[in-house]
Amino acid sequence: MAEEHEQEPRESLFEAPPLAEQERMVEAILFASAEPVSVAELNARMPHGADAAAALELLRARYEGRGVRLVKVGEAWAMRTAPDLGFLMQKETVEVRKLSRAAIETLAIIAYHQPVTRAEIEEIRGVSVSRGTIDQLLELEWIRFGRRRMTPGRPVTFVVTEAFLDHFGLESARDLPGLKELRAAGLLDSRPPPGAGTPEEGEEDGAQDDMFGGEGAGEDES
Amino acid sequence: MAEEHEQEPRESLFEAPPLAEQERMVEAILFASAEPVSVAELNARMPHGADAAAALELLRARYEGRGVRLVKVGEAWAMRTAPDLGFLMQKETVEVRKLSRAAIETLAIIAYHQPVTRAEIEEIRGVSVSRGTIDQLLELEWIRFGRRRMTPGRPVTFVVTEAFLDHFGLESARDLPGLKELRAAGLLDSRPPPGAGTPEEGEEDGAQDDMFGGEGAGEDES
Amino acid sequence: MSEDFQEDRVAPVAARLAEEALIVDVDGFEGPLDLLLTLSRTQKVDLRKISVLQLAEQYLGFVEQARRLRIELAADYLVMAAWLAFLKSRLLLPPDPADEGPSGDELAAHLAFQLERLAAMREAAAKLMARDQKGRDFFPRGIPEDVTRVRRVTYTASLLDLMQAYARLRTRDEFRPLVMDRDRILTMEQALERLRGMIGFAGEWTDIMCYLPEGWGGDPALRRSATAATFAATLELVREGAIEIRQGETFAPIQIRKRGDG
Repeated sequence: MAEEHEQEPRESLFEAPPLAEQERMVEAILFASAEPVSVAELNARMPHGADAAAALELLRARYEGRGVRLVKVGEAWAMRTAPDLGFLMQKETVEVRKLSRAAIETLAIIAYHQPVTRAEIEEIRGVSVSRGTIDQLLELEWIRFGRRRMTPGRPVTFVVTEAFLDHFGLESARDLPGLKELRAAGLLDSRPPPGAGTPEEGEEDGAQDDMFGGEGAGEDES
Repeated sequence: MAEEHEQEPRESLFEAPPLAEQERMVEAILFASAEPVSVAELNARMPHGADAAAALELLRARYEGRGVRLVKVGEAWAMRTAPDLGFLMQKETVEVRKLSRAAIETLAIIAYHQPVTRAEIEEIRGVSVSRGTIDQLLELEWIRFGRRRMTPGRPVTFVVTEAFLDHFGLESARDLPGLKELRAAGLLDSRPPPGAGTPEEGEEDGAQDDMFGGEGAGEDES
Repeated sequence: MSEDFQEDRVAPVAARLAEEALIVDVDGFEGPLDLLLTLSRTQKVDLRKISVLQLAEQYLGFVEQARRLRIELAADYLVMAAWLAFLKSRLLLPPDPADEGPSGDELAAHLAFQLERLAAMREAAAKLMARDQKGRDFFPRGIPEDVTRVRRVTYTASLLDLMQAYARLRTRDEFRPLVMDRDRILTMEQALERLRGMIGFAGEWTDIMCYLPEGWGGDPALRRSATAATFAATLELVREGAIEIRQGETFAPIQIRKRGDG
């Protein structure tokens, strides 16, 4: 300690921050850094005259026996959860992937048009819906089977689930913005599709009201 | 997972771990996660009988004044570096897309008036909300759709998200700077222009009071 | 009110310069309310005590000046000017007891409220942005822990992904109407084809309702569509000279039969 204080005036016009403060700095840097940080880099990032090695020693002692530890990785330092608590980390190991385009489109159609049959989904998407896509959405519990449609063949319909609403932060499927709102938010090209005039929009809105008015959506919310 | 269960075959027969141990567990979980973790999730991940809320209190006190702090975000908890050490973090600083004045004002209006419709935002700003402004805020995940307003046209409403609270270091939407003063001054009222039809406006008032009254703001974030 | 006029008259050079700056800067304003708020600042008073009458005159002066300088003002600026002129007359004239509408004072109070609210939201926005922000002033964990013991793959998507997917589908060039709409509609072509096959047997006058396809008579929506299509098809057949059509009176059954000489 005494040594350090004697060194300071020579090194800089400014005094280095107290060691306790340096310890806080090392703590924050190690916490936020995406990679282990070497002592040299710590010194470079901290105010002039700071002694990262000393601060690291203090910090290491402080975290002794805690849920988090200071570990040395090669020549650098990092913070890690205590190994005996690894079993608590299961949740962090979930690998999250983006849904495929086919799946997200299928999901969108179900959300907007529920209850909807597979044939209807294919009609809207213009391509056939693979079994895997529906299975994936079922497995995610974002969709489930609705009532059978009272048309020839009595096809099953699909509707979205509570888990879907939960994931997308919606209070109900009714809160999904309509086409007009999507357009207003700039999510939709404002130019109507070729060959389709304004009635198209009215028709769609009608279809949507119809569908939200009907049994399908209401059922889900209850 | 299986392993853990084998270690503690009859969890409920054992006493919950000592509070100091629970504190370590909460520390490890929060430390490992970049996202806020709710008390419910903490309890779900910790051994049976643990009391995450009590452990959190201890932990919060322990980190008082450190380089890393325990902060509350909505109903969840997270560890964040102390704001006074931000200057050390140039390396970690993420380039934030510069928000336009319109976007900033729109965000503030949504935060203070939530749930709020697009028409209400326009009424307050005196100009139409430009294409892309809402889009940008949605993309940042700072706002989301709330419940539809039960007025003619059933317009969608917007509310702020937990990510918004996290970004601005707010515990809840009630902690927005100056909220109380604004409310006391009546500046958050939805005051209809004189001579305008009253019935629907009345309903709007109701919705708004509801939201800031009690459960509303908190509920949205949970 | 007389006070307001006086204030106006003693407007210092600085204020006049400010007004000229406004003209040059007209593009910088976000609409009439923003402009009014800026103008109100020249009154240098609490927004609650603002003189709306004076503000209206300032605004009208601004619009007048813009016109003189041949600056094109957007329609909403002119709408506001017209409204403020109306408000001004209401404020200056004694109230007409027969008039049912809101009084000038009520309208003025509301405008003052709107300005105060906008100013308050601007201030709130500034306060919000001045807060410590994540990724700038404070930071989350840099290395979220990856304990590779249990690997479970899950899929995610944001609400924006969902909406964009839907938007993409609905704006594709080869837009198709919904099948739901289509399978509840009998087209005229379908009805015509059906009638052509059956008309050979219709020697007697027969109600066209007998020609509805099986299963389309129950559900009102289906019946409506089928009736309309069938009726349109009979008209087409009449035009071709294949059948005759008659209706005894308004709302009576419409009957058809094959043309005798056919």
